[in-house]
Amino acid sequence: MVAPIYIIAVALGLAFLLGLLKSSSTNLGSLLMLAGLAFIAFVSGQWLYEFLINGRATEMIFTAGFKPPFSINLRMGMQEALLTTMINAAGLLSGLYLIDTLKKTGINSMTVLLVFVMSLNVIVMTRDIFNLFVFLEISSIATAGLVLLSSKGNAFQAGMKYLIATGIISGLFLIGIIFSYLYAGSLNIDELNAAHIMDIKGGAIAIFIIYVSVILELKPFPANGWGIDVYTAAKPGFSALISSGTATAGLYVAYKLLPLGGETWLPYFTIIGAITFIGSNLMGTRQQNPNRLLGYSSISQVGLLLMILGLSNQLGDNTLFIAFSILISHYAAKAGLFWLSGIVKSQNLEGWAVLRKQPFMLFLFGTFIFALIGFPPFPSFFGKWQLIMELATQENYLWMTLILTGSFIEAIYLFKWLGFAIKLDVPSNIVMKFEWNKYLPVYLMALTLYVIGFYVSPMVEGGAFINYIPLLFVLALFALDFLPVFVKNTISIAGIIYYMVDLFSQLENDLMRQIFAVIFLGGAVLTLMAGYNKKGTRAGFYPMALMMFAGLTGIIEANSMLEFFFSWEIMTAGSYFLIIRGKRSMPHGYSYMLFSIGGAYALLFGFALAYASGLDTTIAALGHITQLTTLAYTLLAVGFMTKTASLGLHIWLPGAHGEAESDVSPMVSAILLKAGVFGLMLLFLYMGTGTEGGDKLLYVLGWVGALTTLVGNLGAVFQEDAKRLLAYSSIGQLGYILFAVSIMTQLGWLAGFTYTINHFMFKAILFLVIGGIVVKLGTHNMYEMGGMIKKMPFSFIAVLISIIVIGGIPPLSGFAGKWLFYHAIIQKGWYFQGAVIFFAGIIAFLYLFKLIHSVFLGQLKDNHRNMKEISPWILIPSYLLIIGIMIFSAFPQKILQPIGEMLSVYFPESLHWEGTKAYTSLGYWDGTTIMIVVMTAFILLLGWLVLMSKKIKKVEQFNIVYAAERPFRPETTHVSYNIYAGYKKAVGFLVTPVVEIFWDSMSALLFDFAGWLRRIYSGNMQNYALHVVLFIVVFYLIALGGL
Amino acid sequence: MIKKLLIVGLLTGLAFMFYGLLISYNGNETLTGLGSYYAQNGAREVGAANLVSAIVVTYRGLDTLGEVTILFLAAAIIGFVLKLKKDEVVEARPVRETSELLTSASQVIVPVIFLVGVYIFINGHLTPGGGFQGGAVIASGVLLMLLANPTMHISHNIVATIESISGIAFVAIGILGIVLAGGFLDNRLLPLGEFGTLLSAGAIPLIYIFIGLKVGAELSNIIGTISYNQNEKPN
Amino acid sequence: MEYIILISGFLLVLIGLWGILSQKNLIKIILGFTVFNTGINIVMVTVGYVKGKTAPILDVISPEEALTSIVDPVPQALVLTAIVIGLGVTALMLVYALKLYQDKKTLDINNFKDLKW
Amino acid sequence: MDYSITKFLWTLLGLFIVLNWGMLMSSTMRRIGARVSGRFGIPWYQPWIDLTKLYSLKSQVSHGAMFFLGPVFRLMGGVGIFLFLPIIYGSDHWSNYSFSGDLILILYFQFFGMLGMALGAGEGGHPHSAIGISRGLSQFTTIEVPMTLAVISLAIQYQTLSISDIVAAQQGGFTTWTLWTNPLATAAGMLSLLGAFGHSPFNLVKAPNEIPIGPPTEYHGVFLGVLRTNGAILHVAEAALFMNLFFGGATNWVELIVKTFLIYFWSVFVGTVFPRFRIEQSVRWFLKVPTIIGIIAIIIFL
Amino acid sequence: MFIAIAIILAIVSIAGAIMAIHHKKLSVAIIASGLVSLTASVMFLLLAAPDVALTEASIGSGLTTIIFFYALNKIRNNHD
Repeated sequence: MVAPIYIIAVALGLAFLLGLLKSSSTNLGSLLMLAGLAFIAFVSGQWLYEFLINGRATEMIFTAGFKPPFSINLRMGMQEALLTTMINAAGLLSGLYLIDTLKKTGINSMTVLLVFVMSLNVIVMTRDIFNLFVFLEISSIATAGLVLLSSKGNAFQAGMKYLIATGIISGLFLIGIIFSYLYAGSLNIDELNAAHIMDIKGGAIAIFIIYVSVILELKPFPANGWGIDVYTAAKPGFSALISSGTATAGLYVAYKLLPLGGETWLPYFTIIGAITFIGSNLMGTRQQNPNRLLGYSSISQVGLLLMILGLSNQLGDNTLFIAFSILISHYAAKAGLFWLSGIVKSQNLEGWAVLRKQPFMLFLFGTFIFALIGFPPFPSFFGKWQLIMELATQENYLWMTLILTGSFIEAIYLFKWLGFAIKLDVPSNIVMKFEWNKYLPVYLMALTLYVIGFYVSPMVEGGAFINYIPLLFVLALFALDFLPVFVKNTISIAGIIYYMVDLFSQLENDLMRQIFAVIFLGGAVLTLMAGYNKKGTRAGFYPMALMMFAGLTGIIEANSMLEFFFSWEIMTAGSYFLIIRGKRSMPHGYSYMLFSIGGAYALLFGFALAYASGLDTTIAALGHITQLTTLAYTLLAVGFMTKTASLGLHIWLPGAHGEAESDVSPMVSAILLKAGVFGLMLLFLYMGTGTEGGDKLLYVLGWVGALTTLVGNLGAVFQEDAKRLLAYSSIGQLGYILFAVSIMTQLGWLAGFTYTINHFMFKAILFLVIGGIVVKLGTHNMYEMGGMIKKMPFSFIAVLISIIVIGGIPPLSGFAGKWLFYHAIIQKGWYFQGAVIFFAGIIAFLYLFKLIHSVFLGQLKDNHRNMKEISPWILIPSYLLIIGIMIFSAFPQKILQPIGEMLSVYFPESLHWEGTKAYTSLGYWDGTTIMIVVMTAFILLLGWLVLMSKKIKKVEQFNIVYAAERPFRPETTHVSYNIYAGYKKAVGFLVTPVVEIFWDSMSALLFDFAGWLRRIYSGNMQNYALHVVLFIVVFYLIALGGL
Repeated sequence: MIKKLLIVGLLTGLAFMFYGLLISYNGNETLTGLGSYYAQNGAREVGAANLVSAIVVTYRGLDTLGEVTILFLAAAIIGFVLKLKKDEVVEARPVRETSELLTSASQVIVPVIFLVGVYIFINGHLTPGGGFQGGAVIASGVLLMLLANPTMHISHNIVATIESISGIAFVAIGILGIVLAGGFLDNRLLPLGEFGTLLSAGAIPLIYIFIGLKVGAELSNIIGTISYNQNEKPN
Repeated sequence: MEYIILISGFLLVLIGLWGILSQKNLIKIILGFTVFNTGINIVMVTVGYVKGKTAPILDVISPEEALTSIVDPVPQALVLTAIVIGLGVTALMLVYALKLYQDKKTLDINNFKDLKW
Repeated sequence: MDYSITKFLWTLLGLFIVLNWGMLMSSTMRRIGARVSGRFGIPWYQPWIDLTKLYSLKSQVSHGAMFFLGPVFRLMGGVGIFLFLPIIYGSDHWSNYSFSGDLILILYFQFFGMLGMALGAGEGGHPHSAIGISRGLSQFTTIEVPMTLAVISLAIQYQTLSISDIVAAQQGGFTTWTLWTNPLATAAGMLSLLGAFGHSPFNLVKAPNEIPIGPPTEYHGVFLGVLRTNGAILHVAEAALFMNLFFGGATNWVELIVKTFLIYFWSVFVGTVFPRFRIEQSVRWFLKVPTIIGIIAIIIFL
Repeated sequence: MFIAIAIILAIVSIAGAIMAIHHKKLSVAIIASGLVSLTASVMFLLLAAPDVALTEASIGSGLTTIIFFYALNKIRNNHD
């Protein structure tokens, strides 16, 4: 065991030794520096190992051989070992990363770096407040010096700003130290903490000064312009170290000093943390420079951690876990991002598209972004989960709201950035050169995130049961990404089928989950089959698709809320990547992600309230929410409704589904939307009826569902883009489902299930086929198509059957839904909603006709004369689904009766079966008979016509009577563009994009506010110093003004 | 103007805070806390007559090491800052001829100044003064040399070598403290000797020598770097 | 006496801050810092002062006598460190100011706003 | 559930009666219309002549499979409504196949023929087909709104959606008809009927003058014969549906003939009085007057 | 006696500080700030802190002032 004191001794000794070297021997110097950094990393790592594995007791280091408080002592415990290991690892990697720059600037800069890292170690370890001051000064000076590694002219300005601000802060810190010494008679932090000098006025002020200095060192918003500029001006390699190292150490200082003032000071930490978290994130939304953006993001994360420290008395034993998991995510992700920034070398966010040249780096970039936002499986996910749960237990809703709001704002700019990287044109002027010393640190940080995430997950209640097997499969596909499509497709399908079989054995007696398992995994197999017609490797598609399916599976399997939320987020991440693959998908993927995250936070809030109600982590906790019951249910419903794209939350869907790739659209439409349905169903089952708030909520949701249907269907009517039309149609269909489920009777739920199953089948067919046609014809615009029935008869039949189902026309299964629906409505007494829904249902015919007519009927276009039928790989799954529709249509009772029995556990029976005939108190319906009658009659009538027909003459395309002359150009005779102009005149006001306008103005408001606010960052260093003083005075007047 | 008013307002706020500190300060009647411990035990434990030195070098030796490091850092940073953009053309004034008197006087006085500096840091454990003060005095000697001969180029190598070696020695003594005595920078690795004599207080004089040398070298280095740059001739 | 010195120390701190916050010339701002630091040093030493006692330099080892005769050595030790640190920072600031001056040929603080927002 | 041959034959007979009555009714209406405007009009047997002529025409032009299937779908739509409607109350023979489903089934089966026709005409490739269909669909969406409201009102009133039960509830004399017990629903329903029959003022869809060509021209010969057949059946079936819902149903064929004639006459009568609406006018009109009446019809039952 | 000295020192130091900040000539301002340090070092003597006094005198008023002058000089050089 190497004693921790050698961290200081060796680092300083080496630093002094470096001064002996000739200024030309930079190679030797850099070797020595790296050796020094490696050594201190080794020492701290070895202590961490001791504590983790051998459970060693905390070690105290007494300098000069005297016991504290008479001499300075250092502490090496679990926490210190962990943090110093983090700092030293970042230091070592930064040193490696910066090696070329350091060699260029000379040995002095190496010395400074070495001393800097050492000082951070001491800041963490020391238990003496003046010693803390000295080493804080060292780190400040070293920071101001290392900024200059950047050859940019503004580095001096940044350094100067930093020196001025920290000069003021440290001066005041001294006053605080000396007065706390006066009253406590000690400089030892532990003794100071025990001294309770808060009661003396001077002591209270001394504590205030110490606190304000420590907080200011953390660069709280808005007194942090000097810190931001350092992030911006410094070499990214060094910014990484400030962000991961300095922030870590600074936070630990705050943590060490927490007991100094006792609980009365905690709220101030929380408030300042919250302001910093939200304010800095707001600033982040307006940044174009990646380094500055990362700077704001870093500070915001520190704000969040400060908040957590301030809440430590409420979080109890969990504080450290929460803080650590968020800290480590921030640490690794921010370091990784800064290092990446140094590799990309772009001064604006758009330039990051160059990452696409190296997909693996893009993957890492995504990893860091997701880790920062708090997606699974990264540690911050578990930290945030636990944080929100604990806060809810303490009924601390304000902080929960602020934390989630801040996180959301952070997502706004981080995902914009990620979107740029994924979608924008690769800039030609930026070259990414492979340098192992720059790439390796990035790899390691990403690896850290995964490993730590896996490691911390069992520490959260319920986290031990998270099923990582599907994720491992996803990972395997990442590794196999170089293989051709055919192989990967087969592997994926085989894997899913295997898992489905396995899953079914676990889901016995749970019909609801079985149904969704079929939709999710069966749907996965069918939609993946369409992938066989793709060529090449289709890089990145399979891992993402499978990630989405893994998430979906997880939702079904989940027993605890944590598992559910974990899978929910995995699904969101996977689907985001799938959606954004489309050619013009960037804005749509972005809005999808923002709505998803907003929804996820609503869910999180709801889960937290459920957890707080009974400290129950299972999903069943949703059944007995006693804290803010109505709000909890509303939030959960809203969370799920973002996925079902209900009115108000639907604006992401048309673009996201419309612009996605041809086989992604069916995945995200037919399958993914059902995740929201599943969630809503779970929620409503646990919620039950009869609770006052719940019933009101259901009533509102009923209306929302009805209006969603109306808006969705109307929106579809006026589309000229085939896929968008289908997307709007999905909104409408999901509105039906929401409405049906909200009815909360057996009939309503049966209708809901019928719609769910139907929508799954027909929307998969439609998106597959229409998607295939769109690709084949090279246009989304329906008015540029036409006459495809001759070229693609199989597609036509598939689409025809689908639209009959959508329309609810007997005898196909769509009618089953309609029938159940109206009976449910009338039994429930929701007449007007029913009328709206019915109206919407007829409107559906408008778009259905438009779709099939514009694409398949009318005049064939000249440039499409040589078109062939779409790929059999698209038609096969479509026809398999048609078989499904036919079975469901002919034997609805076979499927609906078991569902009804399952539902009768939860609801009073309102439907009974006699053979194939269903009865309600209002009427009856016999799907099988209808099928027989209609089919018989149809065949007879067809026979009648065939019998009566004489010689039928086939005519040429233009053989129509058209104003006494025959037209020759198909364009003039294919009436398809804006065919519902008259209708638009009459009811078009209903499709005014009110919701879009609302969200647009919300975001404009946010950006304008951020733009206004950021004017405080005037760039004038004196103003920044003024901010610091202002911060102190305002804080003082608030905290102690009355004293 | 508004800004000035704001500043005045803020300073008033700070004054308000200081006023709070002031009114709760009653002046110390007796020695309490840490101070009383050092007063009672410092001399016995460490063996230095000058308790400030005892604290600076031994009890709070780590601070002192940090402090030396800060100067070292400052020197290093100034070193590489002024090295940056070396090719920049600096218009220097023609160097004024120094008077004969100053030149010859400096040749006499500088060694004396150095001696005084050394005296101050060697006796740091007995009398007021110590490594920093002595170092500062040595630096002023260097300064005088520079004044006497502005074109003189202080040999970076010599200064840096002194600086580094004394720094390393400082750390090495600290480590020896762990090996031979109670902990890092423990002065008792050498016998405490007879109280009040030059060779007492264990390793304090030794440490102070290195601190003095180091501080002197660092300060000289800073001054030298700045002045060297100043006198750089355009070429 | 110590009150007067303490007050003047605090006043120096405030004057120094006034200089830092109000002056436009970088050199003046740095001068403000030295005044500010001097004020802090005065405050610190004053806090360690014990009425009517002498410097913490002992003639003989005599715990009882030492206890009653000397002022608190700890703040003095701290100030020693602080002074040296202050010098380091001041020197560094001056060099930065020099560099800024070379860059823009001005010392006016309002001219160094390349980084903002 | 009776799938026997006898049942089938009885239904076929009913269909035959309805077809002939439908043709007679249409010629009568046209005569009345002609008389009102001072013309002589067609002979009452004109539809039979037309139909015979159409079915025996030798020339037949097809644009493709869907074009061919369109009329079949259309006829199936009309026949289907008849099949699922208990046409004579209390009669086993004439209840057809109404045991398959209730009122909801009939409401939705209306779309069957419409859709088929639309698709068939669409394949014809004639631009006016698309225009006509788009107008028809547009208008249809709003026609159905008052109809739905009326049906909901009835469902609340009678607590059933079974047509037989609705008719049963109206037995007991003239005053127990829905017309009197729920006049608002009846009003809404009858206004909706105007649109459904597509007479003036809601006949822009067929637009006999502005669009003289289109589906009726593209479809000729046997196809047109099938369409005409359907027209006759559909008119009677629709009228019979309204009769069942609002006017006490019919217990025998005579009652049926009288009531359906009056219902049909109502639509023609209105048509001769009002000028034709443009499409957005009719859409707006249906969303105003009849819809409000329908809403009130529900409110009074809440 | 001590009080009188303290008052004088306080007045001098504050006057010096104000001059250091407000005097138009930089060289005078630098000297004034050196004066502040010097008075401070006398105050330290009064406060029974000879070590600090020595340090303040040599470093605060001595070296710091000189470094300022060097910097100033350099700026002037640049200025020409």
